Amino acid sequence: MAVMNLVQAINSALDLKLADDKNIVLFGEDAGFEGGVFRVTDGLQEKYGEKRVFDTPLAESVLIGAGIGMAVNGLRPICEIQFSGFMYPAFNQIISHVSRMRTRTRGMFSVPMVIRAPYGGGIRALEHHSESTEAIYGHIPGLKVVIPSTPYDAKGLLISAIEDNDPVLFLEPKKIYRAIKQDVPEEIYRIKIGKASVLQQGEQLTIVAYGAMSRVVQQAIQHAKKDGYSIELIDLRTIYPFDKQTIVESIRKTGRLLVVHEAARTFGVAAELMAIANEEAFLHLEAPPARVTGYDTVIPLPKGEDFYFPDAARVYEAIKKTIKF
Amino acid sequence: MAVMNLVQAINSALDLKLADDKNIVLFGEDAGFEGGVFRVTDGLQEKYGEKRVFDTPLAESVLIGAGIGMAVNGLRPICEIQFSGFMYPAFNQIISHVSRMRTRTRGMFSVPMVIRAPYGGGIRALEHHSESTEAIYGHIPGLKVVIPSTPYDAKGLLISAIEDNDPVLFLEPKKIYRAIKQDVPEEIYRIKIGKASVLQQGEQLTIVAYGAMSRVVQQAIQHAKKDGYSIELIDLRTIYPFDKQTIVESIRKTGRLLVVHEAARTFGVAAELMAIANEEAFLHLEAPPARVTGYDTVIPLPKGEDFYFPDAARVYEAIKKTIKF
Amino acid sequence: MFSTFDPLQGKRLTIMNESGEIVAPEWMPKLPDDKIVDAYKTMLYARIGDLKAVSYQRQGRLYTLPTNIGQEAAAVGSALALEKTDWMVPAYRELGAWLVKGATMRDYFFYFGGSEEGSRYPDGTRLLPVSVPITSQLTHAVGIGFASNYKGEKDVVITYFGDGGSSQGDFHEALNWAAVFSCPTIFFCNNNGYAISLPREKQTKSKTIAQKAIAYDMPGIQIDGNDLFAVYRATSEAVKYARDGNGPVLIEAITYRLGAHTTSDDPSRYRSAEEEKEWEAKDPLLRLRVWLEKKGLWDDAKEKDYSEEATSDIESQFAEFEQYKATPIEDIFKYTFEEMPDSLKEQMIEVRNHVNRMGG
Amino acid sequence: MFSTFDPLQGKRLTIMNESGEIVAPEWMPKLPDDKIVDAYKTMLYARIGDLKAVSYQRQGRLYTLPTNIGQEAAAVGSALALEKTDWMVPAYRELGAWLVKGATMRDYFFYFGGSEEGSRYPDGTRLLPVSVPITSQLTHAVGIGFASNYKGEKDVVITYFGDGGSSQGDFHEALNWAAVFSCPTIFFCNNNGYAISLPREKQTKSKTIAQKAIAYDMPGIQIDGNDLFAVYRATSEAVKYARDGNGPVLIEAITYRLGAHTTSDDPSRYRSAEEEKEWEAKDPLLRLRVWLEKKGLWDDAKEKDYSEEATSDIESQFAEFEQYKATPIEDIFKYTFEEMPDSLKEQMIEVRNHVNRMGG
Ligand SMILES: Cc1ncc(C[n+]2csc(CCOP(=O)(O)OP(=O)(O)O)c2C)c(N)n1
Ligand SMILES: Cc1ncc(C[n+]2csc(CCOP(=O)(O)OP(=O)(O)O)c2C)c(N)n1
Ligand SMILES: [Mg+2]
Ligand SMILES: [Mg+2]
Repeated sequence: MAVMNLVQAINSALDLKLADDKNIVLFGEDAGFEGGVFRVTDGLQEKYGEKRVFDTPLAESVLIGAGIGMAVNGLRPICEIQFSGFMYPAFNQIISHVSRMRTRTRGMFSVPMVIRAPYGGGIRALEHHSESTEAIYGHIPGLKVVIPSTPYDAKGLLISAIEDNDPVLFLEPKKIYRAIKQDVPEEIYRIKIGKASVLQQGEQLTIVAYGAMSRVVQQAIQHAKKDGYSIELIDLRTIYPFDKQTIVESIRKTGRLLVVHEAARTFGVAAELMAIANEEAFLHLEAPPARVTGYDTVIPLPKGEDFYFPDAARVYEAIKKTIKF
Repeated sequence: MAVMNLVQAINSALDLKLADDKNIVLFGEDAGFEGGVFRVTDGLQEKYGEKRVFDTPLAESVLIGAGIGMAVNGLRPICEIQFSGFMYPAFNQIISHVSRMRTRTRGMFSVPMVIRAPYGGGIRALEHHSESTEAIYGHIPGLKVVIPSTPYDAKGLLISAIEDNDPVLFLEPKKIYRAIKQDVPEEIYRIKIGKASVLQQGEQLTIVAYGAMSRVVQQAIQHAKKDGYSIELIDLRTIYPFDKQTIVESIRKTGRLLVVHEAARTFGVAAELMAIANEEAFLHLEAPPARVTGYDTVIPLPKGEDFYFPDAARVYEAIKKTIKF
Repeated sequence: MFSTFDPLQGKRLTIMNESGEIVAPEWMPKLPDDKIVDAYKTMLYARIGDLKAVSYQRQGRLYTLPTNIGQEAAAVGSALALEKTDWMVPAYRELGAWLVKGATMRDYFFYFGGSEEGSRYPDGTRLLPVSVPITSQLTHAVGIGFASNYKGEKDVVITYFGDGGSSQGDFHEALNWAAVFSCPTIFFCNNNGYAISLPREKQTKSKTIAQKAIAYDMPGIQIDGNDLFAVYRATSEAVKYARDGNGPVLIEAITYRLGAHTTSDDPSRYRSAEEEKEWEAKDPLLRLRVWLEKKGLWDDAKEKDYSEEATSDIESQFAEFEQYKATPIEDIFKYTFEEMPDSLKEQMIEVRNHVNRMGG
Repeated sequence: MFSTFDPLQGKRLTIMNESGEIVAPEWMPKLPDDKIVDAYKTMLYARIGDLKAVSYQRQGRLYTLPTNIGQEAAAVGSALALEKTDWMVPAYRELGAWLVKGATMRDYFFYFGGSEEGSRYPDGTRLLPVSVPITSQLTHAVGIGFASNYKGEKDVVITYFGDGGSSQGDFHEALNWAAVFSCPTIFFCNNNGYAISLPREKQTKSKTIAQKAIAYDMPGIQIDGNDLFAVYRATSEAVKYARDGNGPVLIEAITYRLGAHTTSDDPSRYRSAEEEKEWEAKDPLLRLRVWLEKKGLWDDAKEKDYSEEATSDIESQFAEFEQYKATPIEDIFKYTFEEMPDSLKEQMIEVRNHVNRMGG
């Protein structure tokens, strides 16, 4: 065990897997020599050489597209996109090829690729540096989407993602890159993609959150506890394929659902989970499934972002409203 | 009045607006000389000249990106993307610029652009020619998304889209391009973006559909009527910003909601409408809001597509299930 | 060779002219006669296959498909320059090349007949499936080449695209990457003069597509794409160049599709009958046949025999395809991921139940 | 000029060398002395503004921002070649150019201080906002030029990007479009040797970025980007060329950022102190100052006076910015569309109510 933050845990996963499988290559803009703008890949080029850990020209479409070719020809590419807001130039490659190669060729070719990118807001960043468009990727058949919220989960999920024979989009909540420290095993371990984690047990309300919002919700819950509320918190961990069973069981128990995400509201992840609550637990519902989210506006620059991203107070309001319904 | 199919109605809207406003330019791959691969822009280059109606090189990102520049410099571009499945190379331009220019510049610059593209499946087409990813675009703040389902609506909505000072993605259900004929006024008229249309009044169930699915649902409803069911059918027309009020009022009346779309299920449009039903009409719900949709797989090639796209029988099953709940 | 045929100087490699005469003997590839006869046979086979496919499509037995007629020399000649372990990353209009690489008309019929089975080529074919989003496949070819270098293997990659495809951003990104990382990738442009209706002159302002190689400091050459010998020779040089570790090459083959863009297209809307006539005279099969006949390697009887043999072979493959009625429901779901997640299992059961209810 | 300085032959335009000597008098632009003094002042102003911004950022009073130091000649010289009605489409590292075009340090502070107000330039500035997604803005410049042609106006457009940006697909698509439609667009590449940590040599294999123009049959020229005269002259020629209806031009200005990529970056990780030293000697301000002093147009006293004047002007603009505490809630919503849809109205009220409840 070692105390690690999210950056260190991710670095450790990459390090161990690079050591483990010589077909793994890791690349991205400034991901090699520089070790990434967030230093997530720090030291890896030094350790594994420029052949396996390298910088690419500034061109995201070929970054992912070349990764597809590498995968087809036997490598296991880990592609870093510097910020998730810069993944869009590669969108065609992701939706048209990364996610379809296996189906298209009836399993002849697959794309065991991990696309890593820091995502989400709250760090007082420049425009396009706070994006949270996981619902878009979750809607793409053939793509798995994972968002860890703790160092422990990050490492275990990333190792699973790297070992997965299908493409996994691994979105790293950059706001909490260094915010949480945790005891994390130094060796390889795995967390199953598609399994949520129940962070707190409770009776009156099920909250589902992920990424940086997990912490925000935890703060709100602490507050709510003092007021005597009993809340179950599920960290989603995998956006697609998400863990319907765990969520539905919890809703059946608590009768209430609140989903929290920082992404824009309409057509966001929360809507789907609310729909699932209806389809699978309608008769158990004691209050309307609810959501606390970002708004349907462009994410404001720093002087406005505090109004945009859900905070503990907003979550707490929603907790009360849903429980008191 | 003249009898028009969808293609003719769209052509008529383009024709009238080109005549009306000399700042309008129309362009796309094969959209000029050839009149489009579906002949939607037939005759327009002949009538308005190569300067205003023209072909572009095969490059969607600059097709949209150049449109942004034109808009900023006073033109009103109508961009045709040959199939909605080929819009993805322009995704970065759409999500990063088209939809953000007004907010970014606090209204100094805006992008009064229409992006037209045939979308949807059911025409036994090649790969990537059956895409239905409207939920992805609907999730982009700053972008309006419109899908007509009749010639009359298509013309009125397209004219509104062209006159809108904000970007509108106008998705044309290609399966019904020539399937429906209708009396359509020959002159300019407008249908408000953001207003749904109630195609049928009913008491027991609200169905929301759009695009080619509106017809499929109508078939199912005819069947259901014979069995004595009373169903209200709302054609959504605008995906974003959608007409919450009309939908919610209807659900409050009928107590039941069924959403039908051909796009993949998870994180699709239906989820959002189901969420809205919860948020706005929870106490009126007599059955769980439900959906009939495409599946979370790549859209199959023609030999498999009949299993994928909702048909009247599937809708009818869902009608019965929801009403009998 | 690449320095001799400088595209900026208007140079283009032609070895055999339209009349089947060898006009540049110094570049004539050293191909044994039987290989050349085989090449001609493959071109003829591809042509018959293409015409058959178009006619099946007209009968409603296949769906929309692109036509290949007129581009057989570029397809077959380039593919013949590869070794079996080399890779091929196609666009959608290189039937002759796929056949050389190991795909069959059966695959072709399945694919354009609407079944993904058509992209599951025989094991180890090292042929990627059709890529519909224009030019996106070039990046895959770069990655395959990268992996080949990485593993210390000597396999090269060829990838195809059209004149229209040269305008896409992926063209630029792929060529740049390939050059930066010295990927053994041959970018083979089938410049057939049109992107659907858009003539080449309106696609890009540069006089050649070959000269775009200069932007990446890689060799670029323009060749007569209807001359099997020029195609074979230039591609062989490029293959050798790439295999020797020198990096990528861009080849622009000047050719023409004698047919429509796809079976949904009517080329008479955008090009003249005279132009088509002109190009019919440049038919790649015609000129090779003249050459073969002069050498005594081919004659009318052989043409007739082989055409019949090819036709019946193709017909029997089509018959095999026509047994296939619909995609099994399971197949729609099971290749989405290696392991089917619960959500897909549930959806699959939903479809099955529905079909069962309908008595399907 | 463009044919004289053929990038393939390794030609590069320098008019004034690092010692402030005119080495190519035949290309010396005919600029009146006072204009040159003004240009120097603007460069100095931009430098002081940049250094101020960086120091405010260090104090936590601004957010992450790119540095401009070292690139002032390229920015100011190119912008000075424009008329007032011409358009400018920036990337994010051309402070000097924006100032010439009509933006202010106040705008700069607002933008990098976290408010969209910083992109609302004075009316009619014809300056587009900062474009963060690399190279995407080139396509906008093409469209602006297209519209200019369409309307029969004579305005040209300049757009900026970096050496790194030249690898993006949008570079290719934009240049190709501009050439095909003869858009009056000047593509100005600030080749500062690095894309964050990636050195130019690893970005692309071509010896120059200028030569990439050949792919589009447009003129391409490499110039000394730290030489105000070369920058001004080359851009003026390009502006004239474009304004005369000849279409686009690509300019590659060789320069260097003496500072970090952004305030979050540490360049010592990826480049040597010697290299930085070398480039400090090539400082665009230094050499112009030497030239001005030799001509008796500038001296220490003037430097001091103007620096003080600029500093206090910049400080007062910063003070104005610092009055701005937070974005009004309404502003977050109201510019999403021309008319606010109900959904946004509801959400706006939700935020307001929440803030009110919190007593904010
Ligand atoms: C990204 C993308 N945009 C548009 C299309 C539609 N489309 C299919 S083929 C074609 C023309 C291609 O021309 P070219 O590259 O010259 O190849 P050719 O068909 O002539 O072989 C177009 C526009 C597509 N398949 N993909
Ligand atoms: C599409 C995209 N990818 C990545 C980034 C992150 N990024 C910001 S600046 C930069 C380097 C740009 O280098 P260059 O074009 O040479 O310009 P310079 O910063 O040197 O002026 C990168 C990779 C981005 N902003 N946009
Ligand atoms: Mg072509
Ligand atoms: Mg740079």
